[in-house]
Amino acid sequence: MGYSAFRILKEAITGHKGWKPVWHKAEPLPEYDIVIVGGGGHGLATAHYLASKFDQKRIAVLEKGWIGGGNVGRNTTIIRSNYMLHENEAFYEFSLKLWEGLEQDVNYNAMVSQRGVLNLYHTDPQRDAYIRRGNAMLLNGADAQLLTAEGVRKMYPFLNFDDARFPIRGGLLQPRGGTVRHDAVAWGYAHAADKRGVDIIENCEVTGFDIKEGRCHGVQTTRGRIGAKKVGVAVAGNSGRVMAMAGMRLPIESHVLQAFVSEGLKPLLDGVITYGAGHFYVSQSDKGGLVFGGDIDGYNSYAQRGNLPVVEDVCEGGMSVMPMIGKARMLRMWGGIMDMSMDGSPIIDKTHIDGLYFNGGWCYGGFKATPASGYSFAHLLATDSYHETAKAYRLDRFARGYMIDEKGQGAQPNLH
Amino acid sequence: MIIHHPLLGPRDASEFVYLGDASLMNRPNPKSETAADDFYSYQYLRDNPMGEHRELWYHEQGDRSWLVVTRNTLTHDITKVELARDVARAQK
Amino acid sequence: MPKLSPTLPLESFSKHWPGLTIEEHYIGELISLAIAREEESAFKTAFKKTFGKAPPEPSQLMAVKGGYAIWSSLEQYLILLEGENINADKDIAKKMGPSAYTTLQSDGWASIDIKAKTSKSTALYDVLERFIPLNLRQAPEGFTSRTSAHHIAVIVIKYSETEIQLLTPRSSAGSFLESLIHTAENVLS
Amino acid sequence: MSLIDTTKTLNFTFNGKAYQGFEGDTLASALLRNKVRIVGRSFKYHRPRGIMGAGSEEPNALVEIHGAGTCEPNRRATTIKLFEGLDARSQNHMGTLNFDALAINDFMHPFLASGFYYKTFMWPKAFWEKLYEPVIRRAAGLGTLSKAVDPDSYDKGFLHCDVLIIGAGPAGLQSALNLGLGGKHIILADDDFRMGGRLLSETYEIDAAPALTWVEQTLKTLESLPNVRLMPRTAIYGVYDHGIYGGLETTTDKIGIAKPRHILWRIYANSSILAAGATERPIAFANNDRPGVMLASAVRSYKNRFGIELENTALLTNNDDGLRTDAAHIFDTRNGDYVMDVGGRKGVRSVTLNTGENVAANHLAVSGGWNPNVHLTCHKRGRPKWDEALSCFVPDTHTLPSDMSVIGAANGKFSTHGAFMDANDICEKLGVKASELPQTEDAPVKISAFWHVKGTKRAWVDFQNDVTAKDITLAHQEGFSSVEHVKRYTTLGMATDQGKTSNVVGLAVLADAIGQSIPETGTTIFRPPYTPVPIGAFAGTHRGQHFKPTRLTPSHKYVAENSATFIEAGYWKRSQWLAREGEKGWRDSVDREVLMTRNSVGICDVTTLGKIDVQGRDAGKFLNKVYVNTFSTLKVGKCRYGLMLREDGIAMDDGTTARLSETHFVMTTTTAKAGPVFRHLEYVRQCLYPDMDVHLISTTDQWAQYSVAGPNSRKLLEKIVDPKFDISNEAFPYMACGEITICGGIRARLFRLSFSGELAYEISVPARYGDTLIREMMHQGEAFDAVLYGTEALGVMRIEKGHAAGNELNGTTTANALGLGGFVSKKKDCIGKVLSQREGLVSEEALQMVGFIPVNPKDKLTNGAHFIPKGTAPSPETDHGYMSSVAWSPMLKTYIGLGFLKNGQNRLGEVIQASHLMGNSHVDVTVVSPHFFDPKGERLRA
Repeated sequence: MGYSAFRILKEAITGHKGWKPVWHKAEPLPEYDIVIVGGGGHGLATAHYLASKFDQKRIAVLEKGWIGGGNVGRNTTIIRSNYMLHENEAFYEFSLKLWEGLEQDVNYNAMVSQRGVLNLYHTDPQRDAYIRRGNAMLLNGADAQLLTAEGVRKMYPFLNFDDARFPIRGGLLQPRGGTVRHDAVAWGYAHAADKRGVDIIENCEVTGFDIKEGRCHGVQTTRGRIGAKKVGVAVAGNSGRVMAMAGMRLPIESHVLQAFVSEGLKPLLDGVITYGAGHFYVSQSDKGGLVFGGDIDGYNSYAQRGNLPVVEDVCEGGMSVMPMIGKARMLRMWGGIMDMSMDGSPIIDKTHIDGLYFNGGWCYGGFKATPASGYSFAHLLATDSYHETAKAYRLDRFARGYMIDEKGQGAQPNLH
Repeated sequence: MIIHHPLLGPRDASEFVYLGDASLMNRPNPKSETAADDFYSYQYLRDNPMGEHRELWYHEQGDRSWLVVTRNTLTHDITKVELARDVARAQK
Repeated sequence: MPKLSPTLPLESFSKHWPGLTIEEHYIGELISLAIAREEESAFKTAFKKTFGKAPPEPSQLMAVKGGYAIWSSLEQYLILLEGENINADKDIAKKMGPSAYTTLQSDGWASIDIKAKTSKSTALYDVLERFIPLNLRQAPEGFTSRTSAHHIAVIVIKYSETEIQLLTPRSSAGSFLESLIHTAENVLS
Repeated sequence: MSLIDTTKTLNFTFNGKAYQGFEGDTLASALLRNKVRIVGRSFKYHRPRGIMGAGSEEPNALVEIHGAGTCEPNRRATTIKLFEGLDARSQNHMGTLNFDALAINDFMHPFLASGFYYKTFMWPKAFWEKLYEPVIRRAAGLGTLSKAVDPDSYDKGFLHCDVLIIGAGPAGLQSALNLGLGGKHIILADDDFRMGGRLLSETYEIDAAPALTWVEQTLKTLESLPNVRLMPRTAIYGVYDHGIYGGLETTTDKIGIAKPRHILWRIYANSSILAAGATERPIAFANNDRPGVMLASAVRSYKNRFGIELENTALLTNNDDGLRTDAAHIFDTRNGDYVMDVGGRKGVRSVTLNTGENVAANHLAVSGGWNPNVHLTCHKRGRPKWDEALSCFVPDTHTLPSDMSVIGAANGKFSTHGAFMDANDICEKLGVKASELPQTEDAPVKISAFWHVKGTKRAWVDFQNDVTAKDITLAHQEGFSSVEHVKRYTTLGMATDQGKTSNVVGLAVLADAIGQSIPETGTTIFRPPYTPVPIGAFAGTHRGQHFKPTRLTPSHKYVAENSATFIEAGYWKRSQWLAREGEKGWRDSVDREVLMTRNSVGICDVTTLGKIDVQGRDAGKFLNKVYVNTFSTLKVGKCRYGLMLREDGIAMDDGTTARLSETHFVMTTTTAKAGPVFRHLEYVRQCLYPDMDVHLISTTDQWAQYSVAGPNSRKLLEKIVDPKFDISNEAFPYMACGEITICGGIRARLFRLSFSGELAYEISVPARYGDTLIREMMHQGEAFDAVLYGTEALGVMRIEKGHAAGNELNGTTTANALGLGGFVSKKKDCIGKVLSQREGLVSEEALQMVGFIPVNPKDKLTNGAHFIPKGTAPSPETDHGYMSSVAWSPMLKTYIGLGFLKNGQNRLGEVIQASHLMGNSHVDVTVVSPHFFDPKGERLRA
């Protein structure tokens, strides 16, 4: 019997004895058909879709720590599909549609809440860039509206319209954008994959690949060798370290992105707001905390913690765009390891080593991509062909000159 | 973070701007036959190590010098700071 | 015949508190000198001839003939000359010869003087510790350095325990002064 | 010496009811003195909450402070220093504090076990956003954030010291004394408004006198030392890299005062001593959350520090320290006594023991042992280790930051003597002679761990987030067995007290459920900040107009006098247009500015463009490396347009460079790219070609520069330029430059440059003359009806000429795309040359810049529209490019646009659809050359 209100009633009456583990602690088998390296959102989603949409069997997900301990547990929970380039927008709109059906697909409430994402603009060039982006969104079947300053004021009257160094001149709104309870995404996919026989193996760190004559036959781990016909690596910030074990250098740098949450507050902010003249974006969680962030620290780091200048820069942006926020108190700061790519867009591709596939380069946009990344990586692993919406995410695009550069910042990861 | 500038002593890292891996100092020879591949890996591929990393910082709010900083990307400990110009001249 | 007249960046601003004065300081002329490649010794002798001393070390203000000299960057110095002379850089260039490249910078900077009444009053450092990230309280006399304050570039010169000069780019000098006065009000009033 | 001044009464209100306290009271002590028992409601079950602690560990007494038309939520009553007129109110209840409608959740608790919301609310799908979530969100949160602008001011500061001592209890004071007398520059910070730490709340003696006497003397000595800085009410909230610490000073709790409420200190310390003491922990037993159940140390604090006798107190303890508490009844777990239940919904009335005995009591003091405050040792991923004998986590020297040492209770040395010993040891290590050891108590730690009484009723672990022992065991049952999983699934330790009283007890309950020891189960680590920090404090003065600095052009005052409308260009303010009497909209002003300039003469301030002095024997060679075209061949007295690429072959910036002498070039960059280009040039100079003789210095602010454009521009300038300089077309042709003098010998520079496409010059003078020059030129220009024109008119004219600007140089366009392929020198290498030849950048299908004119001249063009071939439905596959710049051309009486079209150069004359789907407008446009106006450039060569 799945999770539902009736199940809660039944268990409540019988003293909660009937609840089973959300996912089982599997022991590693010597051999699988497909091994996914990385028990974060993307790895678990890949396993779920491999089993549920591509009818694959004998799948294992290897996680070096505890599932959901990486970026899926450390982000600011925003989902949206408001990209300018078709190579991205098609993929992220596909992801948003998967989000909309997630609870029913995995029978776990990740609280997908679509209350709108509003990108503020402050100059004519910014407005024009958002018009170009909004039109690209509509071309891909997403929803987009251009609001004037008055339109923004109606939605969020507490924004700074009177005393702004960079006045709010309007905003691009995606009503279907919103937030999702991030932890529940990892647990939900784990729960559904587990139900279809996927082995979820925690505390099992990959320490090397078994590669002979250009083909990958499995991995070495802290819990012994595990054979596999195909190995899919989805380890986000650790991409560089893991693929180095296969002798590969990637167009990726690992950077720290800090995120912040305030003490719990009565509801005052419905959707997600991003500030166009400073590094600040914010939403309010269902528990009442303001979840906000800004830019990456800017230097390579695996430390999962950042430094003060960014904290102050984010709060300066927050105070400038919504001056009521001064009295909210910051409760917790943490950091994730962002796999920043050379054009700000991801890579979902085979490698020159047969049987070894790579998924990474998500910068700080990985959370919203979780379902589509899982689905298209499963498609590639199962069929050896690219999913329609992810065909541009090739590893060799940089050599061929087909960069997918939303911000136009070029080959400098910390500017994306 | 604090970077010990060779000539100016300890300075808050917020005076600096980070570029990336110091391998960017080794610009390939544009005339070699393998120039296209050399420039591709020079511009796009990175070691991206977890551990010691030689990287380029620019002292924008100070003396506008470029520095090669040897820093651990896990602990952030900085073990060496050199003037990029001196490193570049030594490499020539 | 049309006539032009110069204006000061901060229009001779001046404000006084019991223990402290903040006022615009007429900067005189600022010239940037750069050493031509591989002509360090020629430059040093020309510098000694022109200013009476060898070029200064980093972070150390040096009094020279006609004003002061500061090390500003690798192979670059900033000369502060008293008096007004729109062609000061050309005159210096003639004296220094081919070993130096000169650039007129007087109009690029505004200068603000902060003076404490007595060395006992801590007002000077109580204000600056809320404005400049450097350790000016324990810095020696003659200490100079470039950093940023409130997102604006600033060259700090500690002339004495009771007088500190701040040089800041002309275009944002008004913004800089406003922030400095606001901080001083917070600390002193 | 009493810590409360009973001669100074302070009036305050709580939920509108008037009370009185004394100077030296906290809101909590004042409420207890006035016998107020219920102060708040818990987050999930909305059960009544009373004061439990006496410091920042307080999980329950969260109030709102109201004042100056706004309110401050989630303030701990235990850390509010009472002030006259304080208006405090309880929060998080629907209805009154005593009759909270949401208390119904307490009766529904069987259905609200932790994580229940993950397992329901999934059917029917639409109900989540329509019904379930709105109900959950309305009930969520704690205090109310006023939507009014925060009236308080905040400031920031920077401090430097040899040693930062964190915590001014016995250990902190003693090490400050040693180091201070030893001449070290030290800072002693404590988050309480009085220094003394535990000594303020206990009845210890030091050197045979009350401990407070020693505290008083020590503080007097420290205040006399210039190298010591005492910082009360300053919480060290974070430890960052390389000896940087974050401190938050609170000047007052009163809202809306003139001076800053908080100062955010960035402290640079060569080393730090953590002497932050310890926090007592509770024990989990049934209904242990009733108002009146308190930490034993807090009961002693309210008695010894604030002089409040809590009547009829019972004590539950598992250690000797708890026994210091005066109590009518004592239950010691080591003797087998423990509490099974607590009676009294709105406050403790009775206690039920395991013997079944029922004891009447109004307060229950609980001591489950002490947790050293190791939080700051974890901020750089340090992990504390379990000490079985002390039954607590202590700092692990292996994972401590190298420049931090921990002493006193924070290091597990719980006696006052132990604290003094630690302080003296550390000072010796720091090379300072320790002063002689004061005589004081050295009570050993006698404790036997007792965490949790198992039973059917709920036993609270996290009092604020309502996490009970059952929630933790259920989480384990559902497979959440790692500490991090339990925290996220149950929200243990994620409330505003950050788990100070709940983390270790929760870990013990989890360890018991798994059947492992505590160290095997895991360690709890802490993230900054140690205590919550107002976001306003992190912003300091950078808000409103002071968010970023403002850069003004030399002509700012003058154009403001001429009613300029300003636009932001980076940090600069530039005039966008300058309206005149009777002009209704901005289009009227802009059309006039364009027509007057094209027909006579217009003046525009272009100072904001980046100006870089490039000097040296190898300056020409250097410019060859950064520009696609060649500059070493440029003659002295000439300018040349240059296109700069990034190493990936994409256009980075463009601008003209003038050669003033053999070794002196002046480069111009766009306003937005001035900083990045200078940084890039220094990288190329220092890191790639360190042997070149070339030197760079920014001169943007040094020179005021004005564009004087239009057929009469030469006539106007001839009134300004000193006669000995011939600026006729023959003597000073297009792209000439030179040093001249104006207005009787004033030094200046002149360039024959034209962005507008008109006959135009750019004249620059040292910025001191900037204001007076534009006034003089406009005065001389009256004869020609000279106009001031802004960025909007400049935009129209450059689009009419087909010049690429910021919208086109958007970081994704190549030289070919911009129609500048011809500029790229074939002979020499430059930054970006090799990678610009990649397949994707030179393919036929690549985007190329072309011009667009609406087929119907009345149609309006929209920037950001996408080009869709006629007769095909708009889709990603049929998207052939986008519009990048649009303007109404007063010269051609139609809208004109620049944009990028696949294979654009070969599609001139084609009619295509410009689709602005968001505005559902689809305009037919003809693809034309981007050079709409004076394509051969006859005007600028006049």
